[in-house]
Amino acid sequence: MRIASLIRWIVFALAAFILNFPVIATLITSFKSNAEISRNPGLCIREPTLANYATVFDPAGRFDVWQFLGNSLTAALIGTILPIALCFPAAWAMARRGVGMNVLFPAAVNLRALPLIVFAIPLYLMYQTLGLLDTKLGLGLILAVVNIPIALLILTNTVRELPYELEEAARMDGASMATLLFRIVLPMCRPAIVTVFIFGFITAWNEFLFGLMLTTRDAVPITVGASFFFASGGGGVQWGVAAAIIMVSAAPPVLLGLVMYRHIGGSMTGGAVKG
Amino acid sequence: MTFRKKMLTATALSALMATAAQAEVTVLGWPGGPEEEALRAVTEIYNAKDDVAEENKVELLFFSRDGFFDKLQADLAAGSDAFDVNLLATYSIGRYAPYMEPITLSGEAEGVFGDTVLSTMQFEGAQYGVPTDLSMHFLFFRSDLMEELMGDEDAKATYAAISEEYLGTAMEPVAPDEMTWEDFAATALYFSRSVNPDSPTRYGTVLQMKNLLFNMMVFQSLPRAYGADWMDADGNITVDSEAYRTGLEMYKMLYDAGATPTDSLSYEFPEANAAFTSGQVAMMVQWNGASGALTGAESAPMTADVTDSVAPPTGPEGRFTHIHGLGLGLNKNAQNPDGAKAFLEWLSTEEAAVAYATAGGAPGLTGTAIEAVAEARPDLVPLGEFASNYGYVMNGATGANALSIYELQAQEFTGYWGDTQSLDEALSAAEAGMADLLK
Amino acid sequence: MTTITLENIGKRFGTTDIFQDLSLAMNSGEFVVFVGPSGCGKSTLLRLIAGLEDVTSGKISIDGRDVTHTAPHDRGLSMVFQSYALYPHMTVRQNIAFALHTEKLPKAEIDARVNEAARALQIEPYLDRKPKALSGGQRQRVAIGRAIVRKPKAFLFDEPLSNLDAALRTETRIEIAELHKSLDATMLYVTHDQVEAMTLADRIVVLSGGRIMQVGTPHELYTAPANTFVAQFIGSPKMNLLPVETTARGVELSAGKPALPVPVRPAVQLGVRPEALRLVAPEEGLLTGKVALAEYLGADLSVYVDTEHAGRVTLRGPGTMKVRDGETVGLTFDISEAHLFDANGDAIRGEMKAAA
Amino acid sequence: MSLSQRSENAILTAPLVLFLLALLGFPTVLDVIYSLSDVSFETLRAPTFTGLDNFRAVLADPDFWQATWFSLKFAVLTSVAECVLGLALAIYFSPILRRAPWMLAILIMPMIIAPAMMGLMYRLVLHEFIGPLPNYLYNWFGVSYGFLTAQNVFKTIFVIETLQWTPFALLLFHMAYESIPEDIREAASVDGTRGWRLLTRIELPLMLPTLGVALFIRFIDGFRVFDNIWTLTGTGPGGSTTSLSIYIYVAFFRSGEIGQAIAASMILFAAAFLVLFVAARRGRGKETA
Repeated sequence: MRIASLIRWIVFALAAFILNFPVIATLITSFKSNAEISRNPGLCIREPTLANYATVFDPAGRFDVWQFLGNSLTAALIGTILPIALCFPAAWAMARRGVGMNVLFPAAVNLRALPLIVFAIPLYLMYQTLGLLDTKLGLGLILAVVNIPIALLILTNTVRELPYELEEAARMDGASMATLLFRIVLPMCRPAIVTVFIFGFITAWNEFLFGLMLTTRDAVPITVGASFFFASGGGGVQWGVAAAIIMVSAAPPVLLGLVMYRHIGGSMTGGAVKG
Repeated sequence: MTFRKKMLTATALSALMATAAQAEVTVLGWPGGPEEEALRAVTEIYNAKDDVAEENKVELLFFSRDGFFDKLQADLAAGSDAFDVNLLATYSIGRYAPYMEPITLSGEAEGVFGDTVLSTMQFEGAQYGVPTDLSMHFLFFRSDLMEELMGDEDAKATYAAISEEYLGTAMEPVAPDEMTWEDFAATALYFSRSVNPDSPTRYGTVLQMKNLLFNMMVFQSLPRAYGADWMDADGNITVDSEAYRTGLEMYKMLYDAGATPTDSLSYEFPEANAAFTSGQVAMMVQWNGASGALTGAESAPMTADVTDSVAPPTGPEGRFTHIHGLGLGLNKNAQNPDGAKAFLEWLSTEEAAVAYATAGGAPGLTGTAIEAVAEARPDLVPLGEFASNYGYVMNGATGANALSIYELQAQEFTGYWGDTQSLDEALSAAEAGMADLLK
Repeated sequence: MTTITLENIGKRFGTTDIFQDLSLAMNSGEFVVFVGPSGCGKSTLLRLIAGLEDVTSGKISIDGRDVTHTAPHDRGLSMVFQSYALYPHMTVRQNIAFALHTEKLPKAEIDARVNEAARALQIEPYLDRKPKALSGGQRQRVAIGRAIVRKPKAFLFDEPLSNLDAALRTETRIEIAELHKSLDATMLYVTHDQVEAMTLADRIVVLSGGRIMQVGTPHELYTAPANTFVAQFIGSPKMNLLPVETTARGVELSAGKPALPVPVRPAVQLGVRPEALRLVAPEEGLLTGKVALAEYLGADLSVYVDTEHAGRVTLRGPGTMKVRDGETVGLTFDISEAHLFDANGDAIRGEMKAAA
Repeated sequence: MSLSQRSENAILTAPLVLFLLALLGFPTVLDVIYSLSDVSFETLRAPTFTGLDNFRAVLADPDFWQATWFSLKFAVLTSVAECVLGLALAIYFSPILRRAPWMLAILIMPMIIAPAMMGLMYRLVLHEFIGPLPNYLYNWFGVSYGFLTAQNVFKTIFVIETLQWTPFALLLFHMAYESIPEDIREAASVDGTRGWRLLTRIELPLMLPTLGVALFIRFIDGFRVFDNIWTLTGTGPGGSTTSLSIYIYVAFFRSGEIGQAIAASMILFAAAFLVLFVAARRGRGKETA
């Protein structure tokens, strides 16, 4: 029994290491000087340095990384909160009254399977007309489209799982539609909404293609900004700096995932115990 | 949606949005390299001038190199006015010309750049841009290793044996500046451990073979030295030629023999530089833009001191380097065309060109201009020299579809190198595609 | 003080008719229990009255006012749900006060009412807890509290005790009965448990397959079931139904035994409750059989007898009674205790005077 | 249904409908027009109608079929590998995860990283001279393994994709496994069902619906893969890593064959819709069964 458990822990450590290997390797590289990277490509660091991060955040540097981060934050928040706001009432109507289950629901959910590149050029033309190009709002709106399928799916399923009697009780208590939705159903959907928010935020933050296409200067998100540091074809890539900016770009969603994980995990196990 | 509603929505939305920067003259430059640094430097000078009005000051804009041309094309085609002045390159002029306005250069321009360089920014007889940088290829090599090879009799014997085995004739090592492509191949093999276990380096060279258009430009100079061209005078596609076959087969032979890293099929500029600066590669053909990265003590601590460069190797038809210019031109939808024109005109003066060169750019200069920068930038002297002596542009490489042709070649040629198709298949596919694109 | 009347109610789900043409009147202050096996439509009936479901046809009135198309809340009823349906994200106090808030009552009034209900139900200590932190019985009280504070015209209970354990169920049942007395309110109560129905109800409505089988006081249902369904549904162990033949002599249980009086309609079944049967010597019995099993219940003894003519028959006697397994016994009963049913299962009543 | 409920339904769903129409309605119309037109970047605003030519061209293009085959193969192999691995790990690690739930966070980290960044990371990690992995391979075993040669590149991106998304499957299976009621396991163990038999006869059948969901989602995402392959190998030697999404992107931006690119995406959309429709039907069928 002891040995089996020991082996299990070893396998676990190994799996964790292999799954996270690229992250670990990049993290280590980000603490190496250029000289050390070319001399010592291994996983140990002889002279750790923060110089790469200093370069990334250098206020006099070529790019304003804080602005990229701010853009990503704003756009990702719009792209996460908006779908929740739009999908929650619709999800209730779908789950409880079957509204739009024939067309709207499948159409919206199937968006997930569609490569959204398809809409790139027409969207570009439309954004230009509306003055949405290179704005955080514009980027946020398209990120919202990206997140709608998962938001709608999760919220619809969640509402369907809620005990219907609670809503009947609320109707007996004289709750209006708005009260019912926002005072009764919404609070009970909170774990699901947190889940949607976290998944959505991570997806929005990590989105690359639309950031590349629809922003130029004012609204460039960090994933695209990071690729600026990865410029190729010209003066040479500084691999250490590139590694550092990748880590900076990956840090917010990873931290969010790690911190909020407990929250999700708690609600999951809670649900399981209740059966 | 009626027009009025549309306007209302647009107004409402723009009111919602962050205040758009009141751009003066917005310039979209080539990011990430010495070109960017140089552009920043001259912009500072320009903006400090007394006679430049506040609303004509220049603001710079950069985005990623990854997909740069794709995005620029989409922006231009959609009629973007996010920038007044944008980057253009010799091989993309044809593609971008419909969305740009020809410009007038300063009177000094001809004396500063010379006709050859100015012509890299011309399309159908009109001047579309100010040439800022000249891009070509150098042969970068490890002078220490080359000297050692030239002075060691045992090494020469090994060299002869290797060249006999792989190239059919016993050869003697020659200095890099006198190399033919055959010598290049023999030297690359000699310095590869898979061929010569005693080699001081793991690989003789590093070829950039990723399926990417820029890599095709690096490759072109090899077949060109054997007389390759895209079209003959009558407009027939001539890619299926002995010259291309020789070049393609040489790459393949080197790759299969292990003279270039196993993963070269996924290598582009940064990977190749990283390989070279690790000290495990004896030589490579690379863009002149890599000079700084390969010879800087900071970026190449192990090899900077012993790295030298010459023009690419020679062949039966001569010595060639693929050449193209980068420049800046005027967007048709510019919001401030007059301010942009003024800036572009100034950019073509000697004052600007010298400042640009001094700040790290790589303009092709002649006359008094090159004399003025010769001390600060000795590497620019051979650049101009190389450009006029060895520079070439393939017949058809400034057409609207030049980029697509490079894409196509990249697709087919890498397929041959990667063993997913035969040489004949690759060439006939390239020929068919090119015929379509060059119509 | 509220009367509720249903007139010709019909309800259809898809193509399935749950009710057709159902009418019922509930009097002011009355405790009415809907009882029946699962699927009989009793919960649906309650929900129609509550307004949670729309009727397909017919009319519902409360105190003479037509509420057929009135929203649930405006019918002035409150309901206690099977699962209690407490809002999990609100404290007990918020749960109880929720309806009062939607009515926009003044805060002082809300507090007063909540406190009053809490005191009455002895849930004051838990007012600031969430439902999750309460036991089943406590949740049940909160659910009732939520119903009380609204001072409704009538209370609707949907199997409110089914989630409680046996001891708590009895206790709460008594509390509900006391509540009814103290509030003097009209209460409609759905259950499948006949003990709850018998103990709580002023009147019981027995439902089966969407039809009302009988409406009456517990005593009426027990002593004068209208049909075999009610006869067997009410009472435990359930009433024995014995096959009979109606001849000119009267109703005969089996050949050679004395016949019972002649009913006005031919009877095919005779019902007799287990407690009405008596054990006698085999030759004296109207029926004879062998004892299959005797269950000792303390005060009572249930004896299962396999008879020759009527199959298995159950008898209930005092716990002191002595029988042996396998013993042959005779069974008899007073004629006045017998119920006769015709071929449709309907009771034949009051016409058994002419004895042969 | 009463009128008020109808208008309520309209109010509830209108924001979503209007938003989707506003953001995707116009682009869709334009896409339909483009797919039926001869259009290039020069003629974006004035396409000429050519009927179904674009669709014909796409269906006749061997590269399209190669990309389709690539995507299909990639999606099937990765989704199966991810689910098998995720399922095995979820069950094998369940004692650990039950005792220390936060350990799960370590395992699911890869799926939180942007796939585009993941591709960039592997460019560094797999590089022969600056990447740790080839470095150790060479120093310890004297091997220069070409991870991205034409012969190995598929295996490599298969492994990369699998490593990034196995955690997704693992997470789903972990949740499903933990939600199996304990009394079912107890009942089984009273019956003398334990270990492997418990797993195959009791637990796995109970997790079957989750397996379906996980396979399906991973299949969809594998089929439309773009970011990580794009940043790592682009189209690959001889186009060997061209997924359908990459094919569309290249046709669109690189080759300027806009009509053809959009026609290809329409075909993809139709295929996806069909698959989802069938899946939804079957799902619904099961629910009612």
